[in-house]
Amino acid sequence: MEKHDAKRVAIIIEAIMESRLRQALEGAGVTGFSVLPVLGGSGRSGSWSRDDTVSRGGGMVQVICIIRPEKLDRMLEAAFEVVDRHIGVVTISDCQVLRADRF
Amino acid sequence: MEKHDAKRVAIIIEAIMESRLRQALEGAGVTGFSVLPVLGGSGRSGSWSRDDTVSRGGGMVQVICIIRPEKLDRMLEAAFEVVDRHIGVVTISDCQVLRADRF
Amino acid sequence: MEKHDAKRVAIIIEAIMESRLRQALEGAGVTGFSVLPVLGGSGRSGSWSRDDTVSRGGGMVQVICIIRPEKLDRMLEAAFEVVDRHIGVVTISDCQVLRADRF
Amino acid sequence: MQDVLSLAAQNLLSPIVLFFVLGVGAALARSDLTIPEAVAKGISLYLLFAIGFKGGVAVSNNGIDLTLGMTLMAGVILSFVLPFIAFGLLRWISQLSRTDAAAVAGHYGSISIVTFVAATSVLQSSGIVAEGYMVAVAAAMEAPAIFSALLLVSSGGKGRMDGALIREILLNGSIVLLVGSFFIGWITGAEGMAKIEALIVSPFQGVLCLFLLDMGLVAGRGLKQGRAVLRPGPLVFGMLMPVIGSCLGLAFALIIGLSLGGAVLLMVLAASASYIAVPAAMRVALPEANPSVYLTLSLGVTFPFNLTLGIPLYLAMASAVHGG
Amino acid sequence: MQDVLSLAAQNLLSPIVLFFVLGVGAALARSDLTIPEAVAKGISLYLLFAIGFKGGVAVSNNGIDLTLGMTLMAGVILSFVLPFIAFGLLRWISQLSRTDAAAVAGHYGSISIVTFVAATSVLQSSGIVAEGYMVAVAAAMEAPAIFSALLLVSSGGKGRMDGALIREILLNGSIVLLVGSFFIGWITGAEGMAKIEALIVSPFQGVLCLFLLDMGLVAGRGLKQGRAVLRPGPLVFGMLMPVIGSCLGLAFALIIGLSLGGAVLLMVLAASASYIAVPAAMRVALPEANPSVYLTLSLGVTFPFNLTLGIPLYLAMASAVHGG
Amino acid sequence: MQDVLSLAAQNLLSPIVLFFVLGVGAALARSDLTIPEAVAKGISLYLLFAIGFKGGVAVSNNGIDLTLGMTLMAGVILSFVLPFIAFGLLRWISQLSRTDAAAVAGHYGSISIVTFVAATSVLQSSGIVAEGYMVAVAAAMEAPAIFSALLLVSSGGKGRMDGALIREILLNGSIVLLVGSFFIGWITGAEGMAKIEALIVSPFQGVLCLFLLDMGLVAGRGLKQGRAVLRPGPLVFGMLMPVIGSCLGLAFALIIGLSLGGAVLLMVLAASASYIAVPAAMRVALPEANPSVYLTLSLGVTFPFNLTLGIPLYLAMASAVHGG
Ligand SMILES: Nc1ncnc2c1ncn2[C@@H]1O[C@H](COP(=O)(O)O)[C@@H](O)[C@H]1O
Ligand SMILES: Nc1ncnc2c1ncn2[C@@H]1O[C@H](COP(=O)(O)O)[C@@H](O)[C@H]1O
Ligand SMILES: Nc1ncnc2c1ncn2[C@@H]1O[C@H](COP(=O)(O)O)[C@@H](O)[C@H]1O
Ligand code: NA
Ligand code: NA
Ligand code: NA
Repeated sequence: MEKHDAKRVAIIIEAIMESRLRQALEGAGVTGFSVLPVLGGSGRSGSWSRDDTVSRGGGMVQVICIIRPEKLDRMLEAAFEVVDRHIGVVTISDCQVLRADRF
Repeated sequence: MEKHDAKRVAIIIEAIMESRLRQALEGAGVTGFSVLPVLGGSGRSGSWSRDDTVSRGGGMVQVICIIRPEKLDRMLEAAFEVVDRHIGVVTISDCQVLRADRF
Repeated sequence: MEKHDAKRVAIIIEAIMESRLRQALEGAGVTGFSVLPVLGGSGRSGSWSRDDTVSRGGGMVQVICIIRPEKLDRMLEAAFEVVDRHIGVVTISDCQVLRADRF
Repeated sequence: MQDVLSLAAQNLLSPIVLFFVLGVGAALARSDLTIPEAVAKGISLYLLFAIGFKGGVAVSNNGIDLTLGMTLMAGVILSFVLPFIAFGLLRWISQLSRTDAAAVAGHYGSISIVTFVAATSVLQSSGIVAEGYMVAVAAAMEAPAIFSALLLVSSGGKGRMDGALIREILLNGSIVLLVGSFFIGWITGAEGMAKIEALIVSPFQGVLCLFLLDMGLVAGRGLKQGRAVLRPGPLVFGMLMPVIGSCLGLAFALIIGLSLGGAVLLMVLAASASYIAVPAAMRVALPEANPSVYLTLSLGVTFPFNLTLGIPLYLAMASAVHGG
Repeated sequence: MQDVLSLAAQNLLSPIVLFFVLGVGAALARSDLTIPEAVAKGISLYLLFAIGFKGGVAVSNNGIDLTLGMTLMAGVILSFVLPFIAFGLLRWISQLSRTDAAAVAGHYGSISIVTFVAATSVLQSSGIVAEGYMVAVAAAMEAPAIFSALLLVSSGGKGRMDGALIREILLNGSIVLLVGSFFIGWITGAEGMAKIEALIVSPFQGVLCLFLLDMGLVAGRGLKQGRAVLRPGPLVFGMLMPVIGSCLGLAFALIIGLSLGGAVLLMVLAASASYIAVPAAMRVALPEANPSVYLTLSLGVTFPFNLTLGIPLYLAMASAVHGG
Repeated sequence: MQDVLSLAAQNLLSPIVLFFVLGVGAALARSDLTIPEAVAKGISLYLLFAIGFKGGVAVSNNGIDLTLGMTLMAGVILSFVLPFIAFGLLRWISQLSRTDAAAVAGHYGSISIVTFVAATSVLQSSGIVAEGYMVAVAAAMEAPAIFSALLLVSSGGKGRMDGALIREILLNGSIVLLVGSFFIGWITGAEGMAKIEALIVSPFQGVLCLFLLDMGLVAGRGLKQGRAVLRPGPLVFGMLMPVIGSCLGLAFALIIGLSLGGAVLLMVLAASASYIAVPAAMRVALPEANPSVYLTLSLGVTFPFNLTLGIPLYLAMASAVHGG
C-alpha cells in the first residue's frame, strides 16, 4: 500500500471561533479538514466541561487538517491569525496518508 | 515507564460505512479500535456539518486504531477495501504505547 | 512560524474514571489537557457503542495532553496509577506546538 | 381553481408551513439557529411512534378493510415503477449523468413521512378521514424504489447491493419503529390509546412545528450549498415529478376504491421524495452519485413544493374526481 | 393461579411491555433503530423528576405515616442483606468466580427504578394505591448493596472503596434528582402539582413506552453480546433471585403493615436488579469483574422477567396474603 | 414591605425556584447530576418557541397598541445606556480592569430570557396581564448593550467588531426563534394557538422547572469555579445593579404608560443580565476579558437574586407606584 508523507495539524479552539477558522483555512487554500467535538478540558484559564454552560460559547472544538508538507507554513499563518488573541492549542505532527491524489 | 513502538491509524469515513469497516477490521484480526464522532468538515465534495442533515447518512466518524507495526499492512488492506470507492481519509503515524501486552 | 517540540499523550479510558484521571493529572502538575468523546470501539473485552447502554458508566473518553518532553515521565506515572487496573489505552507521540510559552 | 387557491392560501398560513419558512429564512440569512442532532432525532422518533400508533388504533377501531392488501400492493408497485418514469424524465429534461439520474429517481419512488404527516393534518382540519392503515402503506413504499434505482445503473456495472445492505434497508430504524408502533396500536386498540393519548395526540401539531423548523433549516442550508444543482431542468423535474406521481397515485386509489382521504394520502406518498432512507442507501450502494444533486432536489425543491402547493393541489384533484 | 395468568396476560399486552418487546426484537434482528444517548438520558431525567415529585405530593396530601421510618429501614436492610443471599445462591448454582459473583450479587440488592415505575402503573390500572413515600424507599435502596458486594470480595484483597467513590454513590445524579423532586413535591404539594401536572401526569405513560423501547434495544443488544454468559446456572439465578427477593420484601411489608400497593412495591424493589448505579460503581471499585456477566443478567434476564411475569406474580402473591 | 416579604416567601417556595435551588445544591455537593447539552438546548428552544408564539397570539388578540413602538425604543435605549451606568459603578466599587468592567457592563444592558419567563409566570399566578409584545422588546434589548461594551473599551484599542460579528449578534439563534415565533403567533392568532396549545401552554411550567434545574447546576458549578471573583465589590454590584436597572425600567414604563404587568416585565428586562448572547459575543470581540468574571456575576449572582428576591421586589415597587 503506497503511503505519502504529510503533516497533521490539530487546532483546539473555542467553538465560537470555528466559522472564522474555517474561513481562514479556506482562504489559505486548505482543501480539507475535519472538526471534532471536545467535551471539556483544563488549561491556564481553568477547567471546563461542555455540560457546564448554558451558552454555546463555552465549548471548544478540535479542527484536524491533513496537509501536504509544502503547504504547512501558509496554513499555519492563516490559522494563527484567528487563534492569535484567543485561547487554544496548535500542534503539528508527521503522518503518512493513503490516496494522496486526494489532497 | 516502558514504552513500545506502535502505529496509529486514523480513518475518517462516512458513519454509514462504520459497521462495514468494523467488520473488515475484525476480519483482518485487528484486536482493538475506537470510534470518535466528527462534527463537520470540508473536502473536495464540499463542506458539511452534523446539524445540517435530516438523515443519519450524512455524518462521518473517525476510527482510531493502535496497532503493532507488523500488523499494519494487513490492516490497511482490509480498511482500504471498505474505504476504496468512498470519500474518506486514512492516515498513519508513529506512536508508543504503554502496556503493550494488551495489543 | 516558530515551533517547539512536545509530546502528545492520548489516553482512552472509561468515562467513569475521567474525574480521577483529571485529578491525578492536576496532581502531577499537568497544566493542560482536553477530553474528547468516544462513540464506541472494540477491544479484548468485546465491542461496545455509546448508544448501547442505559448507564453512563458504559462509555469511554479520550484525554489528550500536549506536554513538554521533560514532564512526560512524571505525567505517565500519574496517569498509569489511574489506568492501571482498568481497561484503556495510553499512547505517546511526537509533535510540535506553536505558542510554547503557553505550556 | 378558486378552491385550490383558497385552500393553498390557508395552508400557506398554517403554523407548520410558517415554521418551515422561518427555518429556510434563518438558514439563508446564515443565522446560527440549529436544532441539536439528538433533539431532531428524538422528535422524528416521536413522530414515527405517534403516527404508527394512531394508524394501528384506527385499524383496530374500524376493522380491517378488504382494500388493505390491494393498497399495500399498489404502494409497492408505485414505489417500484415511479423511479423508471423519473429516470426517463430526468434524462430527457436534464443533463444529469446516468448514475446521478438513477440515484435521484430512486428518491422519487420512495416517500417522505413528514409530507405524509403534513397531509394528514391538512385532512384533519378539513374534517376528512382516511384509512388508518395508510401508514403501513407508507412503510411499504420506502424500500422498493431503492432496488429500481440500482437496477437502473446495473448495466453500467455500478451499484453494489449485498445482503447486509438489504437488511439495513428493510430493517432501518424508521420502518421498524413505524411498523412496530402500528402493530402495537392495533393490538392495544382504544385501551392502549387512552393510556398514551396525552403524549401522542394533543401535543402532536406543536412538535410537528418544531420538526418543520428543523427541516426548513436543513433545507435552507442545503439550498445554499446546492444552488449549483438548480439548473432549469432539474428544477422543473422537482416540481413536475410529484404531480406525475400524484396522478398515478390517484389512478390506483380510484381503482382500489379508497376513501377520499385515503386517495389523497396515496397521492402524497407517490408525490413525495425520500431524504432519509434512500440517501443513506445510495451512499452505500452508489457512492459515485453526487449527494448534493439528490438531496437538493428532494429536500430543497420537492419537499417545499409538496408542503405548500402540492398537498392542497392533490386534495383538490382528488375531490374533483372522487365519487364521494 | 387463574388470576395470576389473566393478570400476566393482560400485562403482557400493555403498551409498555409491547414496546419493550419491540426493542428487543429490533435489536436481535440487528435493526439500526437507536434512541440517541441524550434523548434516552433526557427521558430518564423526566421519569425521575415525575415519580419523585408525584411521590412527594402524595406524602403531602396524605400526611406522614408512622410506617415511613420503618419502611425506609426495611429497604436499607433488604438492600444490604440480599447480596449475601444472591452470592450464596450464585456460588451454588453457577461457576462464576468469587469476584463476578460478588459483583452480580451487588446488583440484586439494589433496585431498578423503571421496574418500580412499571409496577406503579400496573397498580394504577388495577386501582390500587400505594404509599407515596415508596419512591424515597427506592432511593434508599440503591446504595447499601454496593457496600455488601465490596464486603464480599474484601477478603480477597480486591474491591477499592474510597471517599470519592462513596460520595459518587450517595450523590449520584439519579438519587439526587429523585429525592430532590420528592422533597419539592412534598413542599409544594397540591398547588405545585397543579402547576406542573400537565407535564408529569398525563403524558407519563407515553414517555414510559419510549423509554421501554430504548431499554428493549439496549437489553437486546446486550443479550446478543452476552449470550456466552447465559449458561443454565446464571439463567436460573436471574429468574429465581427476584422471586426470593420478593418473598423477603413481602415478609417485611407484612411486619410493617404496609398497604397492599406498598407491599407490592417493596416486593418489586427487592426483586429488581440495578443496571445503572451499581454497574458504574463496580467499574470503579471492582474493575476485575466482568461487566457483561452482571449487565446481561440484570438487564437481559431479570428486568424482562420482572416486567412481564414478575410484577403480576408479586401482585398475586401480595393479594393472596395481604389482610386488606 | 409586609407585602413584598410575603410575595417573596411565596415565590421562594414555587417549584421553579426550588428546582433552581436543587440544582445549585447538587452542583455544590459535587453530584454528577447533569442535563445533557442537547436536552438543555432542546428545552431552551422550546421555551423561546413557546413564549414567542404566545406573545404573538396575545398581540393578535388584543390588537396593536400605540405604546408598542415607544416600548421597543425604550428597550433599545435601556440596553444601550445601562452598560455605561454599570461600568461607572463597577469602576467605583470594584478593582476590575477596564476590559473586565466593560465586558461585565455589556451583560447588564442585555437581558436574561429565563428571568423574563419566570417573571411572566409570577405575574400569571398573581392574575396580572401584560402586553404580549414584551417578548419582542426582550429580543430588541439583547444586542445594543454589546455595542456599548465595545465602545467602552474602544479607546484602549481593544474590542474587535466586524461585519460577521454584527450579523452573528443580530441573527443569533435565540433572537431568530423568538422573533420568528412571535410573528407566526401574530399571523396565525387564536386559530394557530388552538393547534399547538397542548404543547406550549399546559406543560410549560413543568418544562421550566427542568430548565431551572439545569440553570442551577450550571450556576452552582460556575460559583465553585468562580468564587475567587466574588470579592465584596463585584458581589454588591451583582445585587445593586439589577435594582438600579429596574428603577430605570420603571421610569420608562411610567412615561410610556405601560400596564402594571408590562411595567414589571420592562423592569425585569432592565434588571436582568445576559449569560448566553453577550458572553458569546465577548469571547469573539473581547477575548482578553475574563469570562469567569462576567459569567459568575451574571449567572451566579444576579440571576439567582432576580429569581428569588428581585422579581417580587420589582412587582411590589411597580404596584406601589403604578396608577392601576
Ligand atoms: N496542553 C494541553 N493539551 C491539550 N489541551 C489543552 C492543553 N492546554 C490547553 N488545552 C485546551 O485548551 C483549553 C484552553 O486552554 P488555556 O488557554 O490554557 O486555558 C483547555 O481548557 C483545554 O481544553
Ligand atoms: N485533508 C483533510 N484533513 C482532514 N479531514 C479531511 C481532509 N480531507 C477530507 N477530510 C474529511 O473527509 C470529508 C470528505 O472529504 P472529501 O472526500 O475530500 O470531500 C471532509 O468533509 C472532511 O470531513
Ligand atoms: N488498539 C486499540 N486502538 C484503539 N482503541 C483501542 C484499542 N484497544 C482498545 N481500545 C479501546 O479501549 C476499549 C477497551 O479495550 P479493551 O481493554 O481491550 O477491551 C475498546 O473498546 C476500545 O474503545
Ligand atoms: Na414517492
Ligand atoms: Na433488589
Ligand atoms: Na438588563
